Amino acid sequence: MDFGFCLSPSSHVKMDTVDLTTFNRLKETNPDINTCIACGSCTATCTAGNFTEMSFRRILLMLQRGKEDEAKKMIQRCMLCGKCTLVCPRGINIRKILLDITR
Amino acid sequence: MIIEGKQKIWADYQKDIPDDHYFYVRSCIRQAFWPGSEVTFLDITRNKLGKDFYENPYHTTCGGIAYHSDTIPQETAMTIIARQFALMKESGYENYVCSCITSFGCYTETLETWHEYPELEAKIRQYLWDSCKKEFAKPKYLAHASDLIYKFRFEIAKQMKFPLVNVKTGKPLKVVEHIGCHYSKMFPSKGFGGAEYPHVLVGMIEAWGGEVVDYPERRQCCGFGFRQYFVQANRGYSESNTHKKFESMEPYEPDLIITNCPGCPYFLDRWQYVIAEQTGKTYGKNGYGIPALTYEEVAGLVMGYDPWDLGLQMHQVAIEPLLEKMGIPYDPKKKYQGLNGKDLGQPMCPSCIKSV
Amino acid sequence: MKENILIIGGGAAGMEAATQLQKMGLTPIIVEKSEALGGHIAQWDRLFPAFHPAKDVVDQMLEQVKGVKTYLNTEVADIQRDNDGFHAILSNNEKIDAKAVVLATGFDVFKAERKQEYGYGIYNNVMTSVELEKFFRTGKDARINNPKKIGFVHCVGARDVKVCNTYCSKVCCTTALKQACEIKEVFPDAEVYTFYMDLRMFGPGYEDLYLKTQKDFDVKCVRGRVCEVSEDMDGRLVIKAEDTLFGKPLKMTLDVLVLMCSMEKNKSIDAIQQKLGVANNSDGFMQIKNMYLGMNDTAQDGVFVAGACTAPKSLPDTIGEARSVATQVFNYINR
Amino acid sequence: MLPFVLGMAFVLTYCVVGLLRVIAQLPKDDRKQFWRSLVTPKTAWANIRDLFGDCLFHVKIWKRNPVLGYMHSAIAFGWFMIIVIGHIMLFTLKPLQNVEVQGFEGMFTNFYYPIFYKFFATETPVFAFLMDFFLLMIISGILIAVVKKIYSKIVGVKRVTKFGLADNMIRFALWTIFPLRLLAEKTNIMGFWWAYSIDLCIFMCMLPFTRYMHIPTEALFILLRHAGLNAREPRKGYALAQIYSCPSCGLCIDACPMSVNDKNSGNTSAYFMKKLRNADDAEAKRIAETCLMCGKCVMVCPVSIESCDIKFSQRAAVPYNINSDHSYLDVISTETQRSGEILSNNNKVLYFAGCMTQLTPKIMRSMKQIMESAGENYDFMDKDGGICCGRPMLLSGKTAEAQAMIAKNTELIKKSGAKKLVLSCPICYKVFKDEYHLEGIEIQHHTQYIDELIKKGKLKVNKGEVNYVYHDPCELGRAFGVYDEPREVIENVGNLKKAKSEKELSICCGGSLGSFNLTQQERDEITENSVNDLMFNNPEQIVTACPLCLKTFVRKSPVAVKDIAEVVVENI
Repeated sequence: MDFGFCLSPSSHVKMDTVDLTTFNRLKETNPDINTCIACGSCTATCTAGNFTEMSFRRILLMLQRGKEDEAKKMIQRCMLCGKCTLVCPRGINIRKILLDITR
Repeated sequence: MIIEGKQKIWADYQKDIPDDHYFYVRSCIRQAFWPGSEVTFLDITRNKLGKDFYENPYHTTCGGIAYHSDTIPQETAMTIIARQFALMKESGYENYVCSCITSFGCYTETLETWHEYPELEAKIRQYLWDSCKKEFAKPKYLAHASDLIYKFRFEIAKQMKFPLVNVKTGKPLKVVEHIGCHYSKMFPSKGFGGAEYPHVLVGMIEAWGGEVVDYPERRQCCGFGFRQYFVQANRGYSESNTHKKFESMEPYEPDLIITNCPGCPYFLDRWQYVIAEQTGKTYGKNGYGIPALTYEEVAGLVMGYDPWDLGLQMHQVAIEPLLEKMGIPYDPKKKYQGLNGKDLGQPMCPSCIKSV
Repeated sequence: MKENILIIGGGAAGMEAATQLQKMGLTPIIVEKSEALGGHIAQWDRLFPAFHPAKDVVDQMLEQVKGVKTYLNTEVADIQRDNDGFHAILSNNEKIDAKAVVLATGFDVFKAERKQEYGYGIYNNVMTSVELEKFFRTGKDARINNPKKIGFVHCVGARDVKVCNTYCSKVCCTTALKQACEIKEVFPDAEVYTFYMDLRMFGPGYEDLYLKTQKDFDVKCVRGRVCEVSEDMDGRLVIKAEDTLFGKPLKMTLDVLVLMCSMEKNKSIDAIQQKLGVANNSDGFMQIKNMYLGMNDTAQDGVFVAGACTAPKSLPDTIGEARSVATQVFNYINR
Repeated sequence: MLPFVLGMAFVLTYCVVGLLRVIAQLPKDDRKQFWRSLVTPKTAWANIRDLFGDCLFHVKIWKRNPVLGYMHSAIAFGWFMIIVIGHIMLFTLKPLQNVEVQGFEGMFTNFYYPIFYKFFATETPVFAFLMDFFLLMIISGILIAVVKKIYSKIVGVKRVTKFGLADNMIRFALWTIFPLRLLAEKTNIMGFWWAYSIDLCIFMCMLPFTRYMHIPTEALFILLRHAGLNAREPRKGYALAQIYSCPSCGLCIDACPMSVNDKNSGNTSAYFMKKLRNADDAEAKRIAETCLMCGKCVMVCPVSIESCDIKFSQRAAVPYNINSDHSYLDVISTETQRSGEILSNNNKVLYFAGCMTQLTPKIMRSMKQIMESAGENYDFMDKDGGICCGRPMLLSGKTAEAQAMIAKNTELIKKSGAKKLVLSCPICYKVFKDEYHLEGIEIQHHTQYIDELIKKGKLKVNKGEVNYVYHDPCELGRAFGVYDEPREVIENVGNLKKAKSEKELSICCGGSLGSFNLTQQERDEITENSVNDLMFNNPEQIVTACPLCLKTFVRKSPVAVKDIAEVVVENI
């Protein structure tokens, strides 16, 4: 029966069931992935971010919150220019991680 | 769960209200949704317990629905409320009890606002005089009708015929309690038991032999939300709230939901039908739903009122399995007969959830 | 002539102030309401940021304070002031005359049950940071049963108008990370989450601790305050918080939830404080004369303050204040 | 003498099959280009020159390290000469004094006659002298090799390639061939002759599976190289020829900036080629992505193996499971255009700062000042943040993905009406030179541009007293040989001190975008080493011509680090 409305999906991130395979795989080869302090420098300097929503900080979070597809969609914008890596105050090898996500 | 922790909080959140002489005001929508409830309340308090509950035919809506839908300004809502209080005073009462949780929230909010902003109170006093020529008054005590049933729960238990016990197994029924958001979430001190672990319905369940189910989404709103159910396109949000609650309570296999708000039992009841139609899922056993009753209906049931006199046929979710568990006799033929014996007509049979 | 200095409180501040005053040739007298010196720090297992055993520090302080006259299980029942100085009557009816009073009454731990939504005292597996510290010391706590997921909530009873505490309790952030590392040491396979609003790593080595927490201990820091806790059928805790960096609400099931309780002023001293004429700030802590140069002075000459009775403080802060209060008292006596 | 024949037959077959395989694997157009190159006089001459120069006389090793050059020539050239003279003796001094062939006659015997000929017993003085001379030469070469194996620093090599069992075995086999031969001839004990023959067989049979395969392959590689081919796949065709041509000599190990940390010397080209040869995909991939791509190994390679190109193709071979979407670039044309109206003036200079320069705004400011001072009609292309040049994408092996950026920048540049494009970033410079098609627009690095401005007299500078040292950015120096212009500019404004390693031997700053895997700490080690090299003559300031080098050096330099544009501005 069509009621003219339907159940809306929950906006909650259900941490108990989030699939962390990709994030854990990345963590093995890039242990520095854990050390992000969410300062947003990477996003602020991002060449692609000048024109799009591209944000490495968010990509990391997306992977930890089960939004791998969104993360990969965001990476499509990346030009791999490496500015993010240069500005990261925690010295995270961001360019490498971005590249590893695509594999 | 450490029950002593809860008991400590319950002891901290007890409010002082008298047990007699109340000016009773009705709810706008409950009379339509659950026509038996308010009648039962008055019958129990007046006739079974011998209390003085006065009802003035000139009382109106509290304005809450319009207020929460942003269609009238706060001053208007407050003036309506001031008129209600004036009626109470005129009728010679100083204790005010309302049947509706939204109203209870509005009254509490209004009284607290007047307390904090006396200039606003003065303004409303003027508005009331200008519009109705009535004398401004404030109740000495404000209560919600469920507060009184809570207060009388042991007296009701004394007259109890059918406790909240499964007659076949002898085990207490598992009861989910659902508190209307505006009961104590805004002003925790105004509700029995506070905001996080309200005792008002828990007390009734325990007094009448049931077992309380505390499940993870207990605090979650039923989804009534004025803005949500008024607009058809938004009703999905409303339904989703209810859905979330049922998903959370399902593993506990509750026999019954008891509520103290006009909207909650309505949505907890009707959305079960909608969810069943949309997803094919029912939350009771054998294709039935979980009955969501008002506290007056439950009080009436345990005291031995006829289920159909209580208006239980107004529930979408079939009540019969519960009646059978509690061992309450009922006449299936009378389910859809009016008080005058005339056939009320039967609702269309839903495709998923069992209605009989 | 040796002058008596009454020190109320035998915690870190009281002990250190007494040690220094004694070295200066004055006669400090400590009145401690509990059965032992040491205060809160004696209940602690290890100290941030370097996981130094608290016992080491306490033992050293106890050693130094050995010669100081100390009353245990004693409170100041009454105190009067005249031109000769202060005249205190203790709860054991002894009388003490002193030239100056040092209030080193410290703090109380916020009562976690006041944040009802966290269900402390209601849900089996909600505990406080103090209780976790006890677990580290004793290895025993019925709530900790090989947990797989552990959560820490920061700012419990701090930065929260709902409990009337608007201040930051200063040490809880660092303590939370320290404890997160420690619980990972005990249960290396457990997932540990901390729910913070800001991570205030204000001291030397604290930021390194943060990095260590992330890198070596794989502790997951989530920015967002836990707002609701409930229990599921298995007695595990279902928590709700918003990941404010991600902009979405989170829901997860935990085995243990640790509440990082804030410091509140020790209210048991209120009556004496009133008699001495020392007022409180809006945040409930004792009022000092001046935040910069008068942090040990009160509105009353001869009444001095040190340590966490004036604001939440770390141990090094407290020791520093205790040493500076000694100088202030010395100067006051020799004025 | 069966073992020798077997060995020889095996190695010849293997080489022929290998040759056919390499040629078959070449893409069609490459193959055509190859055939054509063989008959083109210019390349044919280069072929002949290098075949003799490299394969026989080892000119490049001599240039690089005379001791090693001698060692290598002694063994290889000495052996070659013994074979040649042996054959001459064979044809001139019959009957033979062969130990074995009595009783065996026929065509095969001719083949191995000289091998077992008692050369050293000859009585013809010329031959006797020559044979003794070359044998001595070989033995001396072997002696050096043994010494190098034991203590490499004596011959000026800090690190040598570490070999596996097979490589060590064949090396031992090589070392023992001539001593055995000598023993056999002197004692004439049959056992030694057998040992000698078996040794030869072992050497031949193992040859295809070890680094000594470079002996036959190098010739083919020289031909392919001169044909102007590019490695397109990491282990096929041209790349395969290069893989087998790598002698694992290890000269690149010391040259590699990563070797400053011994742990990382395993990431050098010698090992990369070895991993490819051994089909160790995972390691080859890892090394390819660790490399800084500074090109120094290519520069020092005695065989001229283009290992960076092979690393590129290796990177490209890793799948990129993302459909890059740079369609957002389409809409930004007007955005970037706002910084400059289209001018018809033909002298217009367009300056492209690039991503890295955005992080070093002082370079941009200096460029602006220089152009102002010189009275140039200029425009900044990415004043408000432009798009990437595409080089980093290319460096990741994503050729197709880089095209989106290249196309967009090309469009913007062409629209601007500029006649000259100036870049202050060598990373950009490389891609603009190599991949962009900007016909009619001159592309200059700012070192060249400033040099030109000074030479034309447009920019007047004062010579200051500061002692500078100049660091050659990899992608400007080794890639394009731009060594002189920056030095001339610096000499115009101050004193230029020499670094320890200059020009094509300059050491990468460590910040290169070429590497993905290096950690900050590993990069810092490289930077420190590079800074130390620059500080050799105690300069007062380090001058770079690359924003990335600048940012990198600043981390570790004891003295001020400046871009060339900055020091010019300071001296206007």
